[in-house]
Amino acid sequence: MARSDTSTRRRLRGRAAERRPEHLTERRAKPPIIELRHATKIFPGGHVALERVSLRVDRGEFVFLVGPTGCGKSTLIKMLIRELAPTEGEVLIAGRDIATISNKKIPQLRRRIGTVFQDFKLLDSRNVYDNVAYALQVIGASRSEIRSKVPDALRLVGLGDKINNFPDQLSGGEQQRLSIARAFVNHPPLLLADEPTGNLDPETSIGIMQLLYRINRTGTTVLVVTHDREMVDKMRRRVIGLADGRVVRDQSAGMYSDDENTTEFGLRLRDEMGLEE
Amino acid sequence: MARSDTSTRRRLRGRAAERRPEHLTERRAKPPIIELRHATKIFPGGHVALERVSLRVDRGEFVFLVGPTGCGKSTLIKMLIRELAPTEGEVLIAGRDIATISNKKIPQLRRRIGTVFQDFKLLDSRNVYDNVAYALQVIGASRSEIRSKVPDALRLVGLGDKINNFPDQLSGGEQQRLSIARAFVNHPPLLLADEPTGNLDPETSIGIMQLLYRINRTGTTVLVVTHDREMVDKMRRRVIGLADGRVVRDQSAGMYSDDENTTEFGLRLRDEMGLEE
Amino acid sequence: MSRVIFFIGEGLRALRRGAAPSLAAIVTVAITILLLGVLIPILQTTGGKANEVRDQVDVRVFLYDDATQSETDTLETNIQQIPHVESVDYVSKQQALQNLRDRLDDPALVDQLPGHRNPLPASFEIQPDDIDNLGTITSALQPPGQNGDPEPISPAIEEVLDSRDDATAIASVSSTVKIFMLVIAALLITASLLLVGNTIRLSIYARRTEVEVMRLVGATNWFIRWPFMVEGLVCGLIGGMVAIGALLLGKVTIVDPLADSITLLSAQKTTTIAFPALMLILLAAATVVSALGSGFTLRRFLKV
Amino acid sequence: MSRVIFFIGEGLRALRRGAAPSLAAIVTVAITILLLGVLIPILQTTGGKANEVRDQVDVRVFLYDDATQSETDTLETNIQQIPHVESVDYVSKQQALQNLRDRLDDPALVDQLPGHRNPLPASFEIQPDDIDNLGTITSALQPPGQNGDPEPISPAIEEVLDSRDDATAIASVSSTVKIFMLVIAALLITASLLLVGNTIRLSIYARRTEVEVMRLVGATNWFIRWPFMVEGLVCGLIGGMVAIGALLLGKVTIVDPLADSITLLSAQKTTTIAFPALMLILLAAATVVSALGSGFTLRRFLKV
Ligand SMILES: Nc1ncnc2c1ncn2[C@@H]1O[C@H](COP(=O)(O)OP(=O)(O)OP(=O)(O)O)[C@@H](O)[C@H]1O
Ligand SMILES: Nc1ncnc2c1ncn2[C@@H]1O[C@H](COP(=O)(O)OP(=O)(O)OP(=O)(O)O)[C@@H](O)[C@H]1O
Ligand SMILES: [Mg+2]
Ligand SMILES: [Mg+2]
Repeated sequence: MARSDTSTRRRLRGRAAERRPEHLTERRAKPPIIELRHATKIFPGGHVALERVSLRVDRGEFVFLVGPTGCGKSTLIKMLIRELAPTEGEVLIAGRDIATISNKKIPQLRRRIGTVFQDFKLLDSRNVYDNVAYALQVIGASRSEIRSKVPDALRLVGLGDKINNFPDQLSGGEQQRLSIARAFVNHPPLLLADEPTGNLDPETSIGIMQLLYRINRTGTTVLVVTHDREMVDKMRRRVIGLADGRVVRDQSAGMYSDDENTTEFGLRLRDEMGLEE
Repeated sequence: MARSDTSTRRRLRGRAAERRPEHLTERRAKPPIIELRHATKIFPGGHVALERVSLRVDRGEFVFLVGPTGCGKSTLIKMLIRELAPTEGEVLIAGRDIATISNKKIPQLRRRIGTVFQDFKLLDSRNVYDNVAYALQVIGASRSEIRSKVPDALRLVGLGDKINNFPDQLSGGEQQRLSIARAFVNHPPLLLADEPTGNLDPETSIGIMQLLYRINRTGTTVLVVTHDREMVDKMRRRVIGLADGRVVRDQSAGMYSDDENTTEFGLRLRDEMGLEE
Repeated sequence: MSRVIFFIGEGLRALRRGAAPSLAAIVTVAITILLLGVLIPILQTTGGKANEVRDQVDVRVFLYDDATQSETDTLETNIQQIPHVESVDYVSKQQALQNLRDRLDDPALVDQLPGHRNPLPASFEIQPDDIDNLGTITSALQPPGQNGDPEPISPAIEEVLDSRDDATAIASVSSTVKIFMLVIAALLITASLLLVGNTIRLSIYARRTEVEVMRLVGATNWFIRWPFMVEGLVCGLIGGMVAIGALLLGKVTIVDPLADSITLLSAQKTTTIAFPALMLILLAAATVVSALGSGFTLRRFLKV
Repeated sequence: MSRVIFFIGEGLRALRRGAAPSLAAIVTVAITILLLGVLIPILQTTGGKANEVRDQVDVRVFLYDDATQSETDTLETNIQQIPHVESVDYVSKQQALQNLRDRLDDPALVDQLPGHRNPLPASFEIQPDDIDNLGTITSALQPPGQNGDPEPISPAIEEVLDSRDDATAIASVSSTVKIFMLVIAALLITASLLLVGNTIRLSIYARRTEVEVMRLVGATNWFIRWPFMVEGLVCGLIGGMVAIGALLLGKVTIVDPLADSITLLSAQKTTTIAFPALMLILLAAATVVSALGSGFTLRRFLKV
């Protein structure tokens, strides 16, 4: 995976260093990047997927969202990009109630949020390269920008040699990583990942978590839905627990050093999860 | 999950008791239910997904297939139901080279193999009930049989109250369980499950594993692809490891008592994985 | 039996949900049937006209105005005995004038023949059994006399005229018109088949993943195909009925009121198929084509 | 600019892969254009015939066979001075016979007027400026005399005849034929639009999940729409060109050789659009309709 690609990693770390002060000092001054106020989602048919959920996620945070199957995690993610509208309550992104955004401006919102969908949502008629490139094309990136960023992103998720495969020529895990690459390629300020490691083996999962951690250290807020309890335990980041559509746990699990760098982080994870590097 | 449904469980266990002797005594006399002989799969484009894989799985076994992402696990599964044909070598099911089966007879083969697909492969225009019913309809089951078996299967995977939802109205985990219910509803002698717990929380995963174990105890051969190393370690069943398209490990992890019943099995798993019942 | 019910239920599933693919199939069937229902009768009428022209090839025996009744009667009997004569019609002077009047766009022209003199002679119109036997009949009416010139077989005969020269021209025109109409009809029917087939193909393509899944869970090809064929059949039936409803409406509200004033429309020849029969044929065709089309197209997606 | 290149590249993507939806669109466009290209000229010719009939409404002044040249000349001058007269044509006896011959299906009938007597009178054909002024002209030619009966303005006049009675009938027939042709043309064009729209709709439906994904990763509606419109445009262009190629082939190999023998085909009136112009119009229509159709249909799938 990314281990071989030291140049990109150095570049990312450099950025992080530049931005760090701003995001640390101003964090509390700005509105939270995600805020839910008593958000409720009742599906046609009457099923209550979310019930008066209130939560805040600040800029630069790394948050896990956990909970049993069918408890409403994906519904919450979908509400954040307005794929679904809340039946009641408000969803605010960067302080703005997204229900007030006009339909024409919704693409702008979505471009600033990278999303890893649980079912990947790849473009079947495009190959791996073009799938990732599309996320840059929609924001009007230049050809040269696309040519430099896309291969980088693909190398980071370990798909550097699958550039010409179409989605139906990829394994489940490869599709998942493609979806991840597309989500972060345009450096969005907010990254939502719905079970990004469900189809990955533990070693690759750690690589992906390490990547998400590194992205987080560049200032990006990261929200990860996962069932991987071990990973959640070991990463020592904030955990929001849902059950039956309600928030049942929200703990900013302490004792983690904010300045642990990505390599140290990866080593610790591998060590604690009993994987030899 | 299934815990509440004692009657079904008793029924299943009863069957297991009846069949047990036959399948224990005759196991070695019959040809292995799965046999690969130097099976190689090279995709158009030149990627070698499987390279001279040879393995045997006997009737009644419970086997895990593990390996890093993209190592060829799903390709192997697809070859067993002849969704893909091997480029070289042979794939035998119950002693018969499936390359010799005529196209018209392939459905017969597939009906006797229950498959949980990694991408679920649900019928989008049918609701939960009809998706499961379809697997019975193709084998020509009577309406009354369908009416009795389908709700049972759905209850066993915990979807008893989602009968009228369409696949796009289900959470990821629910879709996965629907796929599982469809795979075993017609009691096939061979069950292939490609990452059946990738989208499930640990508690539900154990429930599903418990279900697979119970199905195995009725005489069904079960092959499970998984990334859940913890589960593999704890279940103490045979593990076949793939890496880069080759078998790198095949250990019939000893020390498991063949007669552990399903409840004991579940309790032990929960206990060892640190989940309170 | 319960199989049959199952297949029918399955076939109606997409329709019950109002799924786009079945609606598209219905629309295409309805439109093509509507077009065929409008254009085929028009082509038939035109083709009928061409046939009429072909029927007009005959031998005419013009009589002197002073021919006696007995001369005329004898002549008729003689003519009837000539081989290859299919029918003989006596056309009186009045009848001849009336015919001329009928065949002119502007009948007033005939009425205005000044002084109402009738310049047209009486005649026999002889239909040959085949257009090629015109010559034989003509020679039988005027066998060569002693000096080699043709001699009429009766003194009542002023002149014998066959349309032999025109015959070839008319025969070729009428057959080109008919070929032309047949080409257009063939084009229409081919086009309809292609359009319906195309839509069916696309409508199954839109559901190819479902078909693939069915194969993978062990459905046989026919098990998958029957419901699609039932659906195709029902779509064809609905589309056909919609079209025929529109056609009947159009016939009653537009064509029938006009039929009196336009001869083209009222000239329903025996060669043209009756309207109800045509509708039935179209409905049956729509149903069969879309059912078979569905079954046939599916083959491509049943390879998994 | 690089945007435009991107959209064009994207639009051609499906075509390059030979994807079923674009092929289906091409087939439908090709077939409908082919049908229109065959049927519109036929409708135009028929409509032209109806116009011809309408032009035939006139006033005829029949002259005595013994009218002198000077009488005739004076009369012609007088007629030209009558209000509402658009044109006057002198038709001699020979001309009248020739006309009759031309208007009969079977010209031989006229040749056989026995003894080659010409029973038809010479006449003036007067075209009114409007079909409604027939009466005025007739009265001007025959003002009521002392006893109240109409008195012809010249001794050469045997009879004055206007087609006033027929006029209404002809006017109504010719306009019904034209309305009928217009109805069929409208039906054809509507049907073509529906067929193409239907196919486009289904072809986008087959790719609705892709459109949905594009929306979800932040593509604006126009960003999604442009490539589809380019694809529609190219499909329309290809389909149109295929059809026009087939039409040209058909024209050269089938219609042109027949044109000599069938007057219907050679009777290209000034009112009918020339063949190349029609082809261009059809091609443009195909292109525009499928491009706009694609853009328009997409709306339904851009709601996510
Ligand atoms: N369109 C819908 N209509 C009705 N019910 C729905 C719909 N979508 C989701 N649901 C229900 O809402 C509940 C929450 O779904 P959601 O996808 O948010 O679960 P989840 O927490 O993501 O679960 P998983 O871990 O299995 O992905 C589920 O019980 C699901 O059945
Ligand atoms: N149709 C195809 N054409 C080319 N390459 C393919 C095709 N299908 C799969 N592959 C490649 O074959 C390899 C094995 O794929 P497979 O789906 O078997 O992996 P897997 O072991 O199931 O992985 P995962 O755990 O991620 O699901 C992958 O590298 C994949 O890219
Ligand atoms: Mg989910
Ligand atoms: Mg796989």
